[in-house]
Amino acid sequence: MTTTAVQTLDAPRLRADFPIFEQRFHGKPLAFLDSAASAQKPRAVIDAMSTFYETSYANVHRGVYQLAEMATEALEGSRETVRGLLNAPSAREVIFVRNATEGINLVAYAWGLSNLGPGDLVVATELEHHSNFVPWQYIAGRTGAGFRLLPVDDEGELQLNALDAVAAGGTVKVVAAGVVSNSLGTINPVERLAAWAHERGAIMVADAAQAAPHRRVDVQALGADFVAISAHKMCGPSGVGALWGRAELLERMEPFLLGGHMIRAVGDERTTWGELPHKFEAGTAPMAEAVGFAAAVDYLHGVGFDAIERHEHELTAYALGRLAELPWVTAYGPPADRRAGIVSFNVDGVHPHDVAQILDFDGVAIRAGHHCCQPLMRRLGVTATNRASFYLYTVREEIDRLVEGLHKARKVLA
Amino acid sequence: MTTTAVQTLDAPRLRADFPIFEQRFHGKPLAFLDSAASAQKPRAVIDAMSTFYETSYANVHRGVYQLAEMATEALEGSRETVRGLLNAPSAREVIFVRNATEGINLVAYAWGLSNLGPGDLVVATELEHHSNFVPWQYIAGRTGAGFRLLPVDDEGELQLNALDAVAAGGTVKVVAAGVVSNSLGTINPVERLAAWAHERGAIMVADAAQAAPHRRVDVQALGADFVAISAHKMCGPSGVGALWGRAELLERMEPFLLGGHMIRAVGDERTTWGELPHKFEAGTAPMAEAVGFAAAVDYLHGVGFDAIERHEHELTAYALGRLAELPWVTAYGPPADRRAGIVSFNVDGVHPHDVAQILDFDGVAIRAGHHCCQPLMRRLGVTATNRASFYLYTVREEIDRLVEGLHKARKVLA
Amino acid sequence: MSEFEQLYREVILDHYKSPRNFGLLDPSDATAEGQNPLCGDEVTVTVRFGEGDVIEAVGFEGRGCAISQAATSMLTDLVKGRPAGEVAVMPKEELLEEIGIPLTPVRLKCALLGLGVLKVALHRAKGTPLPGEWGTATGEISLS
Amino acid sequence: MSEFEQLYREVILDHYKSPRNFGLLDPSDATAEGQNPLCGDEVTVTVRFGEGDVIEAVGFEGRGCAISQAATSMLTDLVKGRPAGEVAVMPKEELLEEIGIPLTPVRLKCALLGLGVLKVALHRAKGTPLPGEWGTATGEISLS
Ligand SMILES: Cc1ncc(COP(=O)(O)O)c(C=O)c1O
Ligand SMILES: Cc1ncc(COP(=O)(O)O)c(C=O)c1O
Repeated sequence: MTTTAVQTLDAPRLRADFPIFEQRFHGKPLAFLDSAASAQKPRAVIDAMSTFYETSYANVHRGVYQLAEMATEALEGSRETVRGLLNAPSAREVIFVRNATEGINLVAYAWGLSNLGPGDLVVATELEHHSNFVPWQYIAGRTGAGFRLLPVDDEGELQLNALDAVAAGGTVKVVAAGVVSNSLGTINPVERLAAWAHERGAIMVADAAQAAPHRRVDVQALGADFVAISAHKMCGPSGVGALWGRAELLERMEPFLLGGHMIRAVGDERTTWGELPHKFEAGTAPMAEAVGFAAAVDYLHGVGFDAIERHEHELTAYALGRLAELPWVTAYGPPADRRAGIVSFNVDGVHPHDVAQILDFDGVAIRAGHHCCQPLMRRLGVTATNRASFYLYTVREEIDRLVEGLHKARKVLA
Repeated sequence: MTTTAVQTLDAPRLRADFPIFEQRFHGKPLAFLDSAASAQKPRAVIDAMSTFYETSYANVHRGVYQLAEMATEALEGSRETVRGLLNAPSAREVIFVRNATEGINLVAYAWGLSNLGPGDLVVATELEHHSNFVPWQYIAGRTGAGFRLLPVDDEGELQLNALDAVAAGGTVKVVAAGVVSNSLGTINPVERLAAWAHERGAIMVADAAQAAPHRRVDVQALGADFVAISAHKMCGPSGVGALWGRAELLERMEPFLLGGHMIRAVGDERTTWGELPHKFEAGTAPMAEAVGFAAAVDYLHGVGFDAIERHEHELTAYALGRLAELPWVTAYGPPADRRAGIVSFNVDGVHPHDVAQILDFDGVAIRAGHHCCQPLMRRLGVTATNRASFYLYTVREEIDRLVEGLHKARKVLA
Repeated sequence: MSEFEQLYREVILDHYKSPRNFGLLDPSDATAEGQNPLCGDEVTVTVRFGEGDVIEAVGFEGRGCAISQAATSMLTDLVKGRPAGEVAVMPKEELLEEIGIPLTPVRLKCALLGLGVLKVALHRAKGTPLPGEWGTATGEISLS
Repeated sequence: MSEFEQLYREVILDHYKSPRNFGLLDPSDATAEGQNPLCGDEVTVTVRFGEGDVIEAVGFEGRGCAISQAATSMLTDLVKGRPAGEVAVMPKEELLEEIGIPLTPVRLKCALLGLGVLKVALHRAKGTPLPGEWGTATGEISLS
């Protein structure tokens, strides 16, 4: 970091930007501790989309009239904003998708179906979200390639020294790893995985869905070949995400979704594909959603990623400290300084569903379940955990309310 | 029809529901004659989404807390609304997708990759939008199946008597046809194509993207197996559409996109799939978009599909009449009583781009190009056409302004 | 009564902490197992029949939240001594009335997991109708 | 001047209605063909070289809108007598200045189609640099 002044944020003030907090739940102010599932939206994002529909809406790209030009500029301006967010070399490499899941599927299908076969290996991690796990398992299965898992240690950190053993007996073609674990908050050394992948001629697919809301994600610094994110986790709308891919790879790949807009010339016998990024964007784009996405990125830049990261670290350290005071609580994952703002834990003798339900009665929203990480749950020896996750609008008192609720859950149910 | 009173609509009054018309373009009121590309949005739709974000937003399905329950109810309530729109037997059969294009790709990949092979045939029509053409051509190519086209006659109507010849020498497995042509407005006899497909054990895939905005689409009456629509063409938001499919087929199919939410149990070796519709909805759903979609459907029901259809027929007949007065204009497609509110034409000696540009200077927005129908353009012997398309907010004077503009274009350029 | 007290009322807590008919029957005439994919809850149900298709004994095991465990416990009490054919078409409302607490769609899945699994066990042994759709609101219960 | 008169000013209409260097050269030293996939516009360009890599003659054919046809016509006038190496790196601004009308992103594609195709022809014959990215605003020009 080259900043001289320490960037900080004023969470109570930022909360005022988010209409959802004007409401009470069960008579209490909302302590929204489930941002890892999806973040709340500031008014600027909601309004950007309304304004787009009210003043600049038309189908993009092919229209000659002014309204279509305005809509096209809005969409392509948003692409440029997302390019900047990811520090991608070119906006041609930024593909709008519905969500990170679709982005990863795009790579698994369009790259995997043509490049994987018997004897090849896809290596994913035990920490992966199902969205960077099941597509690879499935496409590996379809193509006859092997599917292997890089294990984690007891703190939920990747065991890099197991890499060569995992790869034994096959040709590694894909390494798939999340930048930040959505269950444990673990920050993974994707740069090192990418280097290892590239030594073997494999591609590195980084799932940054959980990283991009909270930290700078620089695709060039990561060294990955593909990076997927979702807008809805970073104060943006549902229905849009982005896949970044290296132009050389995207250009050589077959397309994924076929249809309007992604073509060059459609023959009765054969069709040729359009240029990047259009080749991968079939049909009408999520236009208003892209505009909302860009508004969210602008909002986050306004707050500052360094400030967000620092704020979440403080909250995480505080939460882990408070949970450590409770001998009947088991917390999972690495220490605060090696994780993002996510805390997973269990209360002895109380099912997470009941914990979450009892917290809800006090207006505290957390997630309970497997967090789309069943392989990790098996590794931890549980079927489910409670997960509290923090964002720029989270304040310390919300963590105190969480801890209070845990006492209550234990009293009633354990 | 069993209605006794004739349903009519008051287009000038409805225009007031659409904020876009409050603006002037090139100093003129907006004559938006490009609804076939994408429709404008009433305030009710824009507000439904804003309200959702402001009051009920959270990630759906897995959350135990109240906000997540509210969001889930909003999403699933929207699914029920779309089920009603299509008269689908069950909401389990309604899958939210980004757009009609993705819906058709879902079928082409998930059904096609496992059920097509050498000796099999996919039959599409010469009228098809690229979105119901290129996916089939591509998947047929990947699987070794043949791809054949059902020709149209000079009026742009399907030549059903050519069906058996088209199918000669192969086993028809898929018939893919639009319900309404987006280029010519032709209303296709999908019921008869479906019967023909089913006689041969083939599936019928109906692209209703251009029909659903303008007419009742009853999937049971159509007799199709899959029906795809896009919200943005029917006053709904971008970023969402729906695929309806018969439960028996959906249940037997492999999934398409893989990831969070669509699973039952994720094993290190093998994963099992969730129940319908979840099996086909990987990752975070387009939640706010689904809410906007349902608001659009409610809005259209409020206006009345019979009234919309009648209104568009009147406009189409009027437009075709006015164009017929101009000997230097060639109009394509069937007579007004056999088409929806779409009119494609060319001005002798003037490229459609120039026509559209000159019209734009008078605030008249039409589309110029191949309308994602290059095969049809070849059949018509042109590279592009002008297309004016109408919707519930279109008024007669806009067609007069269109005709005025054509005179001007001819004067300057022909 | 607060919402909290309504949901976790005495009888629910009692069934949760001291479940009736807990443990699998061995031998048994019918068995089935199911999970709720939303949260990983699991229930296994075993049944022994008496004369005809009368349910003589039921035993269950599972991991899950208070609602799912208590509801399954209550269910076992409710169906003992009744014919399989009758239980197979038992409306979910009957069980929900017994549980007697207001449930949101997600918690409804928890409460009805055991009933679905039981109906599958009966179907396997006696060919009774399978449970229909359990509603699409929050994902289906998966059976295995 | 109205927007209309700006876009369709006299010189554009003149080049559109009487395009310079229209028709393909035969024989030619270099040729390329391109389409604008957004609207189906097509242009074919042929080039004959004089001494060294000097462009001695250019000929084109195409179907398209007034802007694309006029721009290609103007382009051919602009490049005759200049070395291929110089034309290959000619900034698009030079042509746009010659055209001299304000263009929206979509119409920009129309105006630049011919230039892109010419640069490909030069590349094929002389190994000069290919045109870079033409911007992603509205879809790329496709070359064949
Ligand atoms: C007949 C038809 N099919 C398919 C589509 C594709 O719709 P979308 O781009 O929303 O997927 C369109 C619209 O462009 C259409 O008119
Ligand atoms: C690490 C990670 N990857 C992928 C996803 C999937 O994101 P989406 O559902 O938006 O596709 C999530 C969010 O659930 C996530 O946390």
